[in-house]
Amino acid sequence: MLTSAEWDIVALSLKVSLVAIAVTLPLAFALAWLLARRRFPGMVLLDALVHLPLVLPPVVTGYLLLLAFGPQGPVGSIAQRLLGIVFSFHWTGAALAAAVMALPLMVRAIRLSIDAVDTRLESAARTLGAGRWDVFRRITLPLAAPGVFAALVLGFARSIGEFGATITFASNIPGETRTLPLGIYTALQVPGAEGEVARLAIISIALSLAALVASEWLVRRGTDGKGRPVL
Amino acid sequence: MLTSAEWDIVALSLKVSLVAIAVTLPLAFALAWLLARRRFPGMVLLDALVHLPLVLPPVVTGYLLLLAFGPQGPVGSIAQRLLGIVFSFHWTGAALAAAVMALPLMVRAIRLSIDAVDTRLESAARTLGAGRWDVFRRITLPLAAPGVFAALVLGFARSIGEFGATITFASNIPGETRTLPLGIYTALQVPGAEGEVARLAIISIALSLAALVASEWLVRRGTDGKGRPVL
Amino acid sequence: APSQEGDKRAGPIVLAAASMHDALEDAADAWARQGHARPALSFAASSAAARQIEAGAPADLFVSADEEWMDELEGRDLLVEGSRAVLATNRLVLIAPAGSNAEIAPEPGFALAEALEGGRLAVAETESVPAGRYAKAALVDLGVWNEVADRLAPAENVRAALQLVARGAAPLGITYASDALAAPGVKVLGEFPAGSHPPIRYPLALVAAGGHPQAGAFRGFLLSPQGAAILARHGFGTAERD
Amino acid sequence: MAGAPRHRRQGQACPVNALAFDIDIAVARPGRRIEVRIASTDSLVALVGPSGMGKTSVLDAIAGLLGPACGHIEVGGKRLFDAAGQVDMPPERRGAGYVFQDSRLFPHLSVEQNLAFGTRYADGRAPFADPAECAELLGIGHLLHRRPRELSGGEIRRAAIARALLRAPRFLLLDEPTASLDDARRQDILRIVEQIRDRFALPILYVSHDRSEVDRLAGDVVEL
Amino acid sequence: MAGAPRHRRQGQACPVNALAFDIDIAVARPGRRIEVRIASTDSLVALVGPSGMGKTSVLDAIAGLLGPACGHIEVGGKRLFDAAGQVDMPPERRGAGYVFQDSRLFPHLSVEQNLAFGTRYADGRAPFADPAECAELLGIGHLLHRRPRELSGGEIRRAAIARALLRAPRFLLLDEPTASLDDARRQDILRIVEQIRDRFALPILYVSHDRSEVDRLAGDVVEL
Ligand SMILES: Nc1ncnc2c1ncn2[C@@H]1O[C@H](COP(=O)(O)OP(=O)(O)OP(=O)(O)O)[C@@H](O)[C@H]1O
Ligand SMILES: Nc1ncnc2c1ncn2[C@@H]1O[C@H](COP(=O)(O)OP(=O)(O)OP(=O)(O)O)[C@@H](O)[C@H]1O
Ligand code: MOO
Ligand SMILES: [Mg+2]
Ligand SMILES: [Mg+2]
Repeated sequence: MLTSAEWDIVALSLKVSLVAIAVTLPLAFALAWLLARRRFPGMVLLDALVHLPLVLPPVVTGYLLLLAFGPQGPVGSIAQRLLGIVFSFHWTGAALAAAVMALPLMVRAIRLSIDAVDTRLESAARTLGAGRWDVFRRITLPLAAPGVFAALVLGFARSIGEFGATITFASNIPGETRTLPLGIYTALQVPGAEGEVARLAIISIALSLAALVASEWLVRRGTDGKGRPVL
Repeated sequence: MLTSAEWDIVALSLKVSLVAIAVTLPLAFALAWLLARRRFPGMVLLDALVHLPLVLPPVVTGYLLLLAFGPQGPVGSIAQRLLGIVFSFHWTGAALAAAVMALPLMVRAIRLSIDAVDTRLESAARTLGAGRWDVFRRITLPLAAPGVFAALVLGFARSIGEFGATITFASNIPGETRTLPLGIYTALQVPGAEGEVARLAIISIALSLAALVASEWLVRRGTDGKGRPVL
Repeated sequence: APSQEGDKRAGPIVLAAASMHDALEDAADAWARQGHARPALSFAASSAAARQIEAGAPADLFVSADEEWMDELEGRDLLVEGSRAVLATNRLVLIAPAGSNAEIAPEPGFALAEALEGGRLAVAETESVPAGRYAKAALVDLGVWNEVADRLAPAENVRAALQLVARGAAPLGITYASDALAAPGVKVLGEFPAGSHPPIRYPLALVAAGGHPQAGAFRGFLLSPQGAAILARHGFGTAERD
Repeated sequence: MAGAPRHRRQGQACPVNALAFDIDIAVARPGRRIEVRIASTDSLVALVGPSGMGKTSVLDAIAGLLGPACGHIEVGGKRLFDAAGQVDMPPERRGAGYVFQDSRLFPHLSVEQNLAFGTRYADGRAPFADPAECAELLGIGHLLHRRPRELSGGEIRRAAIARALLRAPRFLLLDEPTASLDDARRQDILRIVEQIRDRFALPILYVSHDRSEVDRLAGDVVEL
Repeated sequence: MAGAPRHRRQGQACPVNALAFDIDIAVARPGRRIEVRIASTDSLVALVGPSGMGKTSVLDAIAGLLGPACGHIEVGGKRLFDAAGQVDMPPERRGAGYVFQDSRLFPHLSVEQNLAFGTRYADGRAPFADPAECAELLGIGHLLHRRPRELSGGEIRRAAIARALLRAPRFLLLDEPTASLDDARRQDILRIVEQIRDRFALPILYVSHDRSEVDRLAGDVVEL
């Protein structure tokens, strides 16, 4: 059905997207919690910073990533020296770009759910002996589960579709950074390659449909069907 | 501070984004309500369709828009004949592209909030004499306000940043469809225009920061500060 | 044009390859100074513009970076017959970051792989983007393609490839001479031999769906000696015109 | 378990169509089937029974929030539900003044807006009192601009009662209205209920665990 | 309004450090300042007063959920709060077994999980009963796998009581625990409270509007 080159693209896209949202999820939750529950100076600035990748054209985000995480960028050079992580022209760069683009969506979704958590339940948990961390883990987090599920769906879909930041920051290297959108873009440049474009687009759609169905299933298992979490 | 050409771009971007989210909001709410509250055949398909612009690379979305809403597309030709609306090379095309890209984000945010609405309150309103529509208007909608605010912020930010679908569908016409991201793209083509790129990027950031601050202010006025609506 | 929404957008609509930005903006200014309505210049990838024309968008003039897309449109009778011409030509150059001390020039069998020193060679995408296809052809012709095929950093377009070099992400890159000319942060190491790749031509043509009364005149202006002078200032050649 | 009238206060033989309540339904709940039969000419009927037996479920069914498996519901001579005759009036047209066991004040509205919520749907029926008067009577006049979250348990209860009364109901469903109220307040509310019973002859279904309340108010007592 | 003990049942003169409750605080609420003084050797003290006077606010302050403006709180010889001495123990270390007026069961947990929630924080204190036994005693043994949303009002109440008891509390705060319970259930619960009072000498603060309950249970009665 798929050619082996297409399989490679699919596998790479999945790897990049899954790593991106797995790494982003805890950060997104922490940011959402901070923004929902704390009042601190610079809060609006942090909020704006999180939203930045949504507002800027992806190509600019990619360019800024290049400046910061490129081999000569302040973060990139440190990451390479201390952690041995290279972003340029590497699938980790594609994952970083996808993560940055998915972050604002994930933060918003989780924040909405945290805002909806009844703080009286958290108080009740504390009188029962649960410290702040336990309250978070046993009450806040599970009650915010609908937001987490939404964040996963949005983040995954956004990662699967991310193009501009990836190609600008991590380039379009087959097997490394040529994810589905980059493959589609490459095909789109050529007259008459609509067939290839359609194949890859259908794969994208199928992937995200699978993710949607899986998430609806998870949500239904994880909630009573009305968005109220059971776990 | 800004040149007059830059002002034009800003004004156009604002017009395009505001029209896009204003038109999309009711549709997004209706879709979110359907997906949250109804079980119907084809529900997963509708859900997937709404998410499509998130999953597909924007360029592909733009291409599909071109096929459907272009002068010879099935929808585009009808819209032109019956309503006199032209999308090609026209700011309405940019607004349509922005709307389509913002839709999935807006639907998700609103859906999260509708899911969190306590249906027992809706029942109570009905025993008090409110029909389905009044319950919706007086209970469901205001209780879902946090999601609506989040939808507006996400939608506006996404619209302000939309690039790929716009340039593919509506082209890059100064004064008509050259929004901020397209302006940035155009400047990026000019050697040594990093200054111009930076200026336009900073305007984008400032706009979204203003939108964020405005929305936080609205949310604070519209809720008790904990995301619980007061209106 | 059926729906020019007239008034506000008085000039013809020109869809042009993004790499022609500076030259065409200058030309449009010059044209406007002669008392004409300034054309509306829309810059995008040639493929995006061509697809819009295919979809029936009422553009007046198309300037492509790529003869393939012009052929495609011509084959579909979307162009005004007889209006196709070569507007400009370009050359391919090897570039490095401004501070680089690399000394290597493109010639048959040149030591490109060694010169990369483990880094990657920034090019436009070699299968789809015109500049990348020319680069690949040249590298194949010079006999070094096999050594560098898996050492490429393919970018979305020529400008992005240029940025990769300017930002030091790639030690070397291949771009058009017109791009490298004005770009800060990069230097030209050498030009690719003209015979090493197919001639680089930027064709233009009137679009059938258009029909702006000034479109033909602006086309003529671009092809005139005055237009050629402007193109030359931006690093394009015009010699190869018929 | 069908509840039969235990004792009557104003019991006389009446024509069937003068019944305040004519209810005979079965409601299904997980692991339990709740059957109840109420046929009473008394306008105030008490519904009593151990916790979890189905009192609230019966009220929900009469209000139209829970579909009975079978049977019929007629209150004040009006057919609200009839499994046989395919009658199933939507909740908003039944005209119930329902004081929920869990109050269900609208969190996004002030107390005042909560009280006023049902007024516009009165269909020309006059409410028993004007809102300000009713709020004073229930001792929540000083709380009108607060939100439900800023109320004490008993204040919430009283606001819920006021909201149900002010909608100009055709009948009342009171699910432990005096729960979490002090004695003085409780007496106030019992007095109000008595007045409505006597002056307006409104059918009232009253759920309570307090024997003395039931004895004082009810004509018929139905035990689940 | 400072409440003074009204009558005592087992009242003897005691050294100060044997006080079950030594509380003297003022709590600010919008438009109202709630002042209360409780100094009692009786392990069960009833807190009574009209609706909205501040009973729940006092319990919240003792549980550590509401900061008093001044004063001190000592329960069972343990200083929980002292404005002067800068003591303000966090709620989770106070060891309260708090039955909230609004129950506050965790909606995402089954009844069983709700009951077990506090057990792990018992710090070696033994609970009064094992969970299954306690659930049976309160008549909710058959509901252990339900979610709170699928319970009746009285069932929710009983689950909330069980949850507070099973956390092996150092003291109990009971805010109208018998509200919305039938007489038989109410007697069960009063009996349990009596047993805990007598057998474990646990300090218990009991809010109720029911005079007979208060008379039966309480040593000291504090009126707000
Ligand atoms: N939403 C629900 N889903 C499933 N079961 C429910 C639900 N609500 C109540 N039940 C069950 O239905 C039965 C009847 O409940 P109902 O609330 O009608 O009792 P009740 O007589 O009002 O009790 P109480 O005096 O405790 O309020 C109980 O066994 C209860 O567990
Ligand atoms: N969250 C809150 N925000 C503001 N005011 C509140 C809040 N909770 C209670 N109040 C007010 O504080 C006062 C005391 O309330 P509290 O709940 O302590 O009373 P209570 O004695 O427990 O009453 P009840 O018997 O009705 O439960 C009341 O006037 C109430 O309106
Ligand atoms: O003009 Mo291009 O299509 O960016 O190389
Ligand atoms: Mg009940
Ligand atoms: Mg209280």
